[in-house]
Amino acid sequence: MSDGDTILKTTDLTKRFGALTANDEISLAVERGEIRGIIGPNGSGKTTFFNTVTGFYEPDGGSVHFNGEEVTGWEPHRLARRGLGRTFQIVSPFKNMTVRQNMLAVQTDDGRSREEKRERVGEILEFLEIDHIADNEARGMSGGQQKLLELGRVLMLDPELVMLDEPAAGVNPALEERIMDHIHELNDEGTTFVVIEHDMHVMKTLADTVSVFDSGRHIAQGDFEEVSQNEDVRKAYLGGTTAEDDEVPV
Amino acid sequence: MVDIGLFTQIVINGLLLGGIYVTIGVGFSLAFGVLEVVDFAVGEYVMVGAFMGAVLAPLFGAEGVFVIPIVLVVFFAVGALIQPLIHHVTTGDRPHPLLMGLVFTFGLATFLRGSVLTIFGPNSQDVPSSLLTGGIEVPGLGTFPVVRTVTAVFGVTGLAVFMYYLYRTRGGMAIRAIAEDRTNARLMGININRYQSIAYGAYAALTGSAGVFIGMTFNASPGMGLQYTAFAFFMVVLAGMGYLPGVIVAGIVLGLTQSFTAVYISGNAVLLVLFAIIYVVLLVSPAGILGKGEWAT
Amino acid sequence: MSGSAPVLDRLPGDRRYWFLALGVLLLAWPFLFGSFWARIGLGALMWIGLAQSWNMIGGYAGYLDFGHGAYFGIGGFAAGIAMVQFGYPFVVGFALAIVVAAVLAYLVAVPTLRLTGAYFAIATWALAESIKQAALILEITGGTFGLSLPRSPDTFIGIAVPFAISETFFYYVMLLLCAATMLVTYVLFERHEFGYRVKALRDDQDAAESLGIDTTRVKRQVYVLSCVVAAVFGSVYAWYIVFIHPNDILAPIVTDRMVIMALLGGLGTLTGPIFGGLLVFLLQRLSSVFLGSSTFYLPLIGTLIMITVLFAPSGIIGILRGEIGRDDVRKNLKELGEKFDLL
Amino acid sequence: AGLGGGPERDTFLLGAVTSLSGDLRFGGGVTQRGYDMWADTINREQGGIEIGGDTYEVEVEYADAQSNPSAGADAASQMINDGADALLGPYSSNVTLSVCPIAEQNSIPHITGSAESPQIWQEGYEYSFGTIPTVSIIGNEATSALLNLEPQPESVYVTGVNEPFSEATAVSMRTAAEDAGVTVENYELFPRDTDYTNVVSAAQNADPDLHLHGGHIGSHVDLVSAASQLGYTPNGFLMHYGVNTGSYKEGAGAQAPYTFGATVWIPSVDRSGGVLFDSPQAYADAAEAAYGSAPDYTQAGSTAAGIVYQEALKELNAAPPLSQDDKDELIGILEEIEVNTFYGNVTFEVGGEYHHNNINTQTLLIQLGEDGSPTIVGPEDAATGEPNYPVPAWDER
Amino acid sequence: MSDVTGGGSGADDAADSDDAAGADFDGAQRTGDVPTLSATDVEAGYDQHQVLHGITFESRDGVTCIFGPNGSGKSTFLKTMNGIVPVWDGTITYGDVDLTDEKPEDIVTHGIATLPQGGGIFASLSVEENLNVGAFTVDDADAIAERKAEVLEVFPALEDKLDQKARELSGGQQMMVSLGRAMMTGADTFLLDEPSAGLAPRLVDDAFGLIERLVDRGAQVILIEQNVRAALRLADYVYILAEGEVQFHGPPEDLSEEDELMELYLGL
Ligand SMILES: Nc1ncnc2c1ncn2[C@@H]1O[C@H](COP(=O)(O)OP(=O)(O)OP(=O)(O)O)[C@@H](O)[C@H]1O
Ligand SMILES: Nc1ncnc2c1ncn2[C@@H]1O[C@H](COP(=O)(O)OP(=O)(O)OP(=O)(O)O)[C@@H](O)[C@H]1O
Ligand SMILES: [Mg+2]
Ligand SMILES: [Mg+2]
Repeated sequence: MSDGDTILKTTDLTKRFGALTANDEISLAVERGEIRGIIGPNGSGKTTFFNTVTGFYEPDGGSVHFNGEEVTGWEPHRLARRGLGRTFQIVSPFKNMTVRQNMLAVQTDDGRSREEKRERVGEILEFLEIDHIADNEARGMSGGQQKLLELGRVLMLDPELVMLDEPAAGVNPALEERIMDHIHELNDEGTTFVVIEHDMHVMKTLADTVSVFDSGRHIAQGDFEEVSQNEDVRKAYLGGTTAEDDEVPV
Repeated sequence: MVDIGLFTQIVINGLLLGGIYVTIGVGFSLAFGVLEVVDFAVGEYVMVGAFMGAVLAPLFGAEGVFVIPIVLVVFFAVGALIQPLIHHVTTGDRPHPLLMGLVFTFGLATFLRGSVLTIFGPNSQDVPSSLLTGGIEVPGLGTFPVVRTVTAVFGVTGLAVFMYYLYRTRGGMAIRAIAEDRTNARLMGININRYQSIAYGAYAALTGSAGVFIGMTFNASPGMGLQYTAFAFFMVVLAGMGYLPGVIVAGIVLGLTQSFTAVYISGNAVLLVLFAIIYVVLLVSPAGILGKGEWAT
Repeated sequence: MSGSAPVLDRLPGDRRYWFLALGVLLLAWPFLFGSFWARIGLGALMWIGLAQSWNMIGGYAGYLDFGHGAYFGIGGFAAGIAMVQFGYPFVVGFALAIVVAAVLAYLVAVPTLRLTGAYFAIATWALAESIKQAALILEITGGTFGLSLPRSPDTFIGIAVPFAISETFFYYVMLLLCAATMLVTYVLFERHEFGYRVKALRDDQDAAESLGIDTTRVKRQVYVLSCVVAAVFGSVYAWYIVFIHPNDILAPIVTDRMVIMALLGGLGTLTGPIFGGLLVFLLQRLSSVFLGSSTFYLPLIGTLIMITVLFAPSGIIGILRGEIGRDDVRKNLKELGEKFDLL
Repeated sequence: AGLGGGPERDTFLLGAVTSLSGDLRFGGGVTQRGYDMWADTINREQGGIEIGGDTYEVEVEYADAQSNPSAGADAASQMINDGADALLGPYSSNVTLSVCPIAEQNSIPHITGSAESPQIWQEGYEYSFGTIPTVSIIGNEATSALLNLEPQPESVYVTGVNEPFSEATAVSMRTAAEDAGVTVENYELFPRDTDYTNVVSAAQNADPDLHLHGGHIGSHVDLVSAASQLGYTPNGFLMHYGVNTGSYKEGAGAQAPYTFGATVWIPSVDRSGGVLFDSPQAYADAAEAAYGSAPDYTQAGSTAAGIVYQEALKELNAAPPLSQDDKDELIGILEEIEVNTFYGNVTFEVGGEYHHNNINTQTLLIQLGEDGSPTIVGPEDAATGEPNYPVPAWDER
Repeated sequence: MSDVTGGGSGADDAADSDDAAGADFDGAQRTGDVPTLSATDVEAGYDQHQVLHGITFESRDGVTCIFGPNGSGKSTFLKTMNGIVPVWDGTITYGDVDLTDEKPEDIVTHGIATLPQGGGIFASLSVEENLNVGAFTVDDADAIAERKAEVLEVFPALEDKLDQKARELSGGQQMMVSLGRAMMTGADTFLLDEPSAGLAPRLVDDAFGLIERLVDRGAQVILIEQNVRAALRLADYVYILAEGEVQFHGPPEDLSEEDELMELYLGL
């Protein structure tokens, strides 16, 4: 099925909404330890792919393997406890709880004691530099802080694979850098990432490999340079902008 | 053996009963669709309308029909003034806005029922009408009770007027925009307070006058509201919440179910069957039997 | 949160003494004030417990269960049927109430908890009404005649009860049950991580699911637990009141009261239902004392509910904690005034 | 607060539990007027009850049952707590059924002037009594009287509301018809909040000679308005309870005349009177003077309950407050008692399915006239007028 | 770099040819130059939580950009100008008109249109209805028809979609609808809150193209963006907000001298 290096593998994964085929036989394999980028026009099925892989949608066809095990149709919480973490395109903190409680709500099967769990919360908050607001209610946090909290919550799962849906959207460039640094750091420690992002600067900096979606299909894959030179990709997605144009016009 | 005369009469009864439900369902559906209010007070508006009929009809030569214009005006005004209160409790950063709305209107319902009970006592009162009496016999079909027929026509007309207003006028467009997003509607220059009040006022006016008709069909009693609240819920669940055209279908389904259950199964099972249908429809198709309601989250 | 110090923190002296005094008062209550007040006391305790049971699913988990009263009735009828139709002692009825409520709640939970918001509210309400209608038709529930339970049983779990089955006895049973309900709520929802999971799914179900929380299961657990608690109170109530009828113990007003009590007290808080339960129960029960033979208490309660929702959405507990001060009310009034701009 | 027994007092304290609020407030008010009527009259005219040469005034204290069994039980307990010598019962059977056990537990006499469900007496409570015959008797006797009218009906259609009192009524009507050998076309119960056109259409299709209906006033009103809307005219409608109340007349409006009903007492009935009031009419006049409304049989039965206490207490001959022994002795006296009142002769059954119910008062069949006032039309020995039978069709009125 | 300056002068060109552009775009309201939208010492916030600590701001011809970290109060400030968030202290004026205590529905009538974050289209209304709602404050049917024609000229892609429900459109088309809707108000000043967020790069280009077009027609645009690189290409004037205070304002050229600011707030 899959060799030891493939952490996530989908085969002909299909998801339909009525007449619309949001994911059309998507086959994609993510290697352990890489950072995989996913790009594609709005509505091309990126978020749907995340939802189908992580069990939020029942696929209409195809299969998902995680760590060599078939996990098609598993419930999200079961996958999460196996080490598959994800975030949402729209931030979704538990607004009526404190940051710390947000973290403690995370449920794992690893039999950690209460104290160990609390200790881990402290470590993660410190790592993300939001430990100073640990006991504030999440509702009062800025959008950026909420993004960090989301990442922090996922880390409580001790995930092997983390799927991030537009982690930099609406995020100020300074914070964007910080988030990218965190991702790199975690990646260095062995966590695999799949990242959806429209910001080509982020893509270029982060992704080892980029998969391109269009109209529900997986149309191309390669490193960032390769993909951004692809004519189809340019036409469908990048448009006139030269994505590599990093020059600041001032 | 099915008796054809009885059968057609049961169909007539069911359809006309459905017409009565339509009069309540229309406004309620509008209130839910536009204002996102699940209004527990709906049945009490019916009750208060019926009592206004009973109290005011003697002033018009014991004719309840003539009370309807007054009820329309009074309920519109009162509804327009209640709406801002409901808007207030369901917005802002309150926790559980939906519950707040439910409970607020529950308080309102208790207030209305208690007030009528305190003022008029527990007895039921006749809402007299000499225009709408007796029945029209159609040979081969059965009897159409006049008052019920007129009530059904009133309900369907109300629905048509609402539909026209909502989909063919500027005000209706504003109301639909508000339903979608209040803040953005304001940014388009829509005075949301005014249009929400118009919508709620229209709902209250229609429901209150439905009360007069219902009073003429049955009578006015302080305890009658609860069952109409129940029927209003039935209506929107079957119609699909906020989906106005579904109201007619829901009315027909409810009316026929009720009359056929009563006659061919058991009178005692009527409410059991109705409530069971609601429960099952919600589980199977939360967007109503036509599947076109708004699937709120 | 606004500045004014929470009322609860302003009690003079050590708080523990206050709690101790309260405990002693509760224990001595029937002996201090006699049987009538014992009845009032046990009624209040029961309603506090019921409000808390609703608060578990409605407040903590955020599922507006408008059919919760059905489980109170089911508990009552389970006990009643065991005692009347099968001649078992109460304790069997009590066990039956728990089992029946748990099984039914579980079966209901599976399909119904997929719905949310108003849909869940209406579905549970319709289900509760169906149950009431069924009870009115079925023979085993006594149909429209209801059930008269055997009178004055003088043993409990086979042991002779020294002071007979009197209101004093039931007062202590209710006190015990109410205290147990509070303890369970405190431990599960306030102390244990289970509580975080419940609140998490209330705030965002998908996010909770993605973080390893089996939301379906947690919801089910909360629902079944809260329903069983209601049924436990229902069974004891039936034993105490002796005559049960679907129009009384399965009436929608039972649910309505629980909701109002939890809301007025403060949703999703441990102590809210205590205050809300006390206030509403006493208002209702003692209204005749203050208002004579008038139904005036109805519009009064209605108005009270509306005012609370308008100006103190976090309930009595919010006021006691100092979350709602004069400034908030003023601001609220101002905002409300702006909404009256209709022309 | 305090324990039972209470302090010394020179009045008899009767605790009345009745629904002064809630759905049953109307009936609760009727019983309250009945009890007050008795207490006011005896205090005014005789200075109270004479015990061994002294007279002791009667005091009735009310507690609100809020139309709800649980509150009813609390209210009874409140009265006992306040040291009541005896209880006067609530309106409605459901509340009564929760008050009876309280009377039992506390061994205190309890007479109700209004609850009619047969269930209460089947329980065999030792401390509870009732002055109004159970509805299974009233419904049965009224139906029998109606079935005797000419032209003799051959078929009946029986309906009832699905609640205890109404079901018991409907059952008794059906039984009476079956016993008389009349065809029962259908027997059907339905919930209060149902639509009556379907009931009427089904009945119309069966085309019975008589329609018998058990329910409360609201359901009667709904039934006759649906009947008039659909033009359903059997030879007559018999409905119980309460067609001779103002409430029915108000609710049914133009449809009220010609309805048959059942009662055990109306002012025009010929009964000899006796203790406290000379005759039914004298009572009715006094009540009309006091409250501005004509009394019905519930009010009369409630006053009678007071009169029974008064006679029993005289026989007991113990000054208030009553000791527990006095109360127990009072029960024995009540079981034996026979009192001749404006309401009729009151005696209580002992044992059997009517234990402690006064079943001897004669049932009357009445019919409303054009103006809505009732006339006794049966049974023959009690009738004061001729029935309008068969009744005119709706469009011929 | 010269390109960008060219863009700026493009706006000036448009202003010069004001007569022509103004006449067919919006005959009724606009006479002279676009009034300046300005804020003086504005303080505002939510509940007890103050977000803005005295903001002074003035719109310029062309595009006035507002940058700043997340949570710095950019959206809040925008919402004080369109009336959604009440002003605690300070004033907001539009030319001679005091907007400080006006309600959003009234502010629109002065010629200020908002494009909320995400576009804020009415998804269940048709495209045409969306445009009509935009013209809600306009009573003159001819003016509405004229403007609609104008919008369709600018966004020809919408022509075939008029009867379609807005939710059935792609993200980019939805953005066109919201911009078109804003144009229907007859506004001279546009408040845009992150119009490019979440858009695919090609659509980001489209969105910025649209902004250029608005400017070409003589409108003033106040633009909040996190896509600082792209926005700077359009900017005629820049404000940087942090912690509810203005940290910098000036033409984009001056920004290059503020290395520390750029690093700290813009990550450049
Ligand atoms: N729950 C749903 N029901 C119906 N249609 C859906 C649902 N979720 C997504 N879609 C549709 O499926 C298609 C793919 O949507 P998806 O959210 O996966 O796109 P995306 O690639 O994530 O786009 P974006 O970059 O804008 O986030 C879209 O046309 C969308 O409208
Ligand atoms: N409705 C609200 N209620 C309470 N606080 C709010 C609300 N909206 C925003 N805030 C708070 O106000 C502050 C400023 O928010 P604002 O949305 O203005 O920031 P922003 O600069 O637009 O950030 P971003 O770039 O993330 O959109 C933040 O701390 C935020 O948490
Ligand atoms: Mg997406
Ligand atoms: Mg913002």
